[in-house]
Amino acid sequence: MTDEELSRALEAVLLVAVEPVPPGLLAELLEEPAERVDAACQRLAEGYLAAGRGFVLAKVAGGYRFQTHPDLAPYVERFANRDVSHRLSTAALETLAIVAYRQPVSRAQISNLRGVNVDGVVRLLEQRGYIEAVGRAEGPGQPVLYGTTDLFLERLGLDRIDQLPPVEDFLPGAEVAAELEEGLRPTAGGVGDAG
Amino acid sequence: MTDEELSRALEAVLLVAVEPVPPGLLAELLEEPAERVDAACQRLAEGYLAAGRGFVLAKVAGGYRFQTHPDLAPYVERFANRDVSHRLSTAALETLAIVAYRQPVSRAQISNLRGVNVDGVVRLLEQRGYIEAVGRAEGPGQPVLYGTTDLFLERLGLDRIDQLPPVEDFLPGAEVAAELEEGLRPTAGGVGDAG
Amino acid sequence: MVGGAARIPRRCPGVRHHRGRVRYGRAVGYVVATPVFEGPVDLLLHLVTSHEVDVLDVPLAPVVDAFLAELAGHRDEMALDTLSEFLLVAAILLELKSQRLLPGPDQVDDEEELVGWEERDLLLGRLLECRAYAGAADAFVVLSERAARSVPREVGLDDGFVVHAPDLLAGVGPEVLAQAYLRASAERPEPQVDLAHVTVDTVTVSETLVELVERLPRWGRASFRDLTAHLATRMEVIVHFLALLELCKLGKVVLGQGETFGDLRIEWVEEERLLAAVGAGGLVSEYDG
Repeated sequence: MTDEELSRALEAVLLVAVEPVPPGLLAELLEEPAERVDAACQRLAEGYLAAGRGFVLAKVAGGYRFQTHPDLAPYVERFANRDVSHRLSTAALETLAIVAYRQPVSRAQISNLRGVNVDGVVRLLEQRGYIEAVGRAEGPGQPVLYGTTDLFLERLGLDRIDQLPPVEDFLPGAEVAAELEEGLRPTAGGVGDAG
Repeated sequence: MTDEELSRALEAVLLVAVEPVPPGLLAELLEEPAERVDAACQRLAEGYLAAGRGFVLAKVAGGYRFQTHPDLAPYVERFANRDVSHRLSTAALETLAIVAYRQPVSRAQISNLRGVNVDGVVRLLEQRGYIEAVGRAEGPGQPVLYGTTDLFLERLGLDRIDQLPPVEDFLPGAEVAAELEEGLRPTAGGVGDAG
Repeated sequence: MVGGAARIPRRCPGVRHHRGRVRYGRAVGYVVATPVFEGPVDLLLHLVTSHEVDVLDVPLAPVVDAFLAELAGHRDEMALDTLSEFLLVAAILLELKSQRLLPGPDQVDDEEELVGWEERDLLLGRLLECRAYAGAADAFVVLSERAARSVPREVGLDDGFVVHAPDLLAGVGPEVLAQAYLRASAERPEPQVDLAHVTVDTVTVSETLVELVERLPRWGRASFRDLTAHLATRMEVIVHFLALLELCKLGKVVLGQGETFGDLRIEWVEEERLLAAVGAGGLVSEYDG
């Protein structure tokens, strides 16, 4: 298959796909090495960008898909009348963050960390398809462990979970930690070198 | 709007359109004269053909839509039929069940019940001939209502839809529910922390 | 801004108020007059970091009053979550106050002191971790809003393609379908999970401290990210951070941070060099005083 044939076939297949198509599946379908297919997809994506197309070929959740260029969101929204009101509450988002960074994680572990019962929030996130049961912990009760889904990656526009910004980036700075530490000191006296 | 902006906006809108979009609607959306929009669509279509893209912009039923180039039908069919050996996914089966029991039912109603977007699944079920549009709801937007098909009845070995078993038959009895609940209750006595 | 103190001071009166955003009583349905907060963790953070208010000076009575007033107004729809959040807030406040009220040992050596801190370290670790996740949640919003600007094509096949209608319903009988409908439409029973089953991360600060004292002299200088790159869990990272703070207080390391949220730079110092470093104004901590 020439490069041009490969590109055309990819364009056709990706046009009818309803979810991101992994390069492996494309390779199987077109009987070409996955690396070659991947490279061809990247070339296509770059080509669309360079030509200033209204669509892009994005890699999300491990696969390629056509989507509209972000610039054109106003037109697309007006046309598709998309309901973007499904915003998650702060509590749900923070729980989602815990699942994303600590997966696999049990409800009880999340609950322990957040200091509140999280059953309702976890169920909501599961119903929305952002998290799913990925296994069970060992030990008594064998609680269900949760992880994030491909839909979560899609919604965040990520290809892989390790593209999330490192959680360390969100740790408060040293001065905040020191303050917290001070506030929590068990003894009132304070030993030594208070600044 | 420059010609380039117009082309980009058209590409974006047409990419996400499920049905062919009439130039009049595009013109209204982009606030441009219909003639100009029509001309721009034709230019786009010619451009794709000339560049040997894997997709074309076709004028069908009075509207424009992206579709695959006829040359590439073998790949597209192979892709569409890749899951010949597969069964319906749980999501698809549950959606089909909702249509079967609640027909006529709109996509939004199914979506509400399942808590996720079901457009792709509904389309799949429709393509496979298990469900079909049976009418339109009254009220704003007049959404399409879906029902099951004769093929569906045939596959399930039913003569008429009212031969589906009443779901009440499958609800667990009160004593079973109580037993279940008992089994889920945390065991008394210190379990301690599982290491 | 770049101060001259050698260590992260235990009390730093000049530090600017750091709470980036104050949210007004969203999760918890009631609002306490002075410290406005969201959820127990934020309240706790606010209380222990606010320099105007010592934990000892926060009276519990107004908190309880405000809550009871709210409860009276919404007796019917007060969520269990709200009640439990309140209990947690009250319990944490009580714990803090009692810790402050109880006299501590006059003079303890570092080791004993560290052991006594373990419980507090866990709480502190949890607070820091929650803070980090709250930050991550904000980042999720930004990411998803950006992603939402691109709409995927989910149109599927054009008409006219022959899909060799595989019988996707093979093996699916009416009963299976009925079960699927039940699954799809029924409110799923939510199993109650006993909190005693929780597996707790069990890295302690003192263990980490010992490990760092072995590792750091070999590294000399290190960045926090490099130092913690091998760690598997967030809790371990946080515990490392706490251990570093302890080492800093013990004068074993100098910590520096070029900018807020910048990577933490760590330098192991021998006693003599520490003095020299201080003398040379080589400290980079963002503190006044």
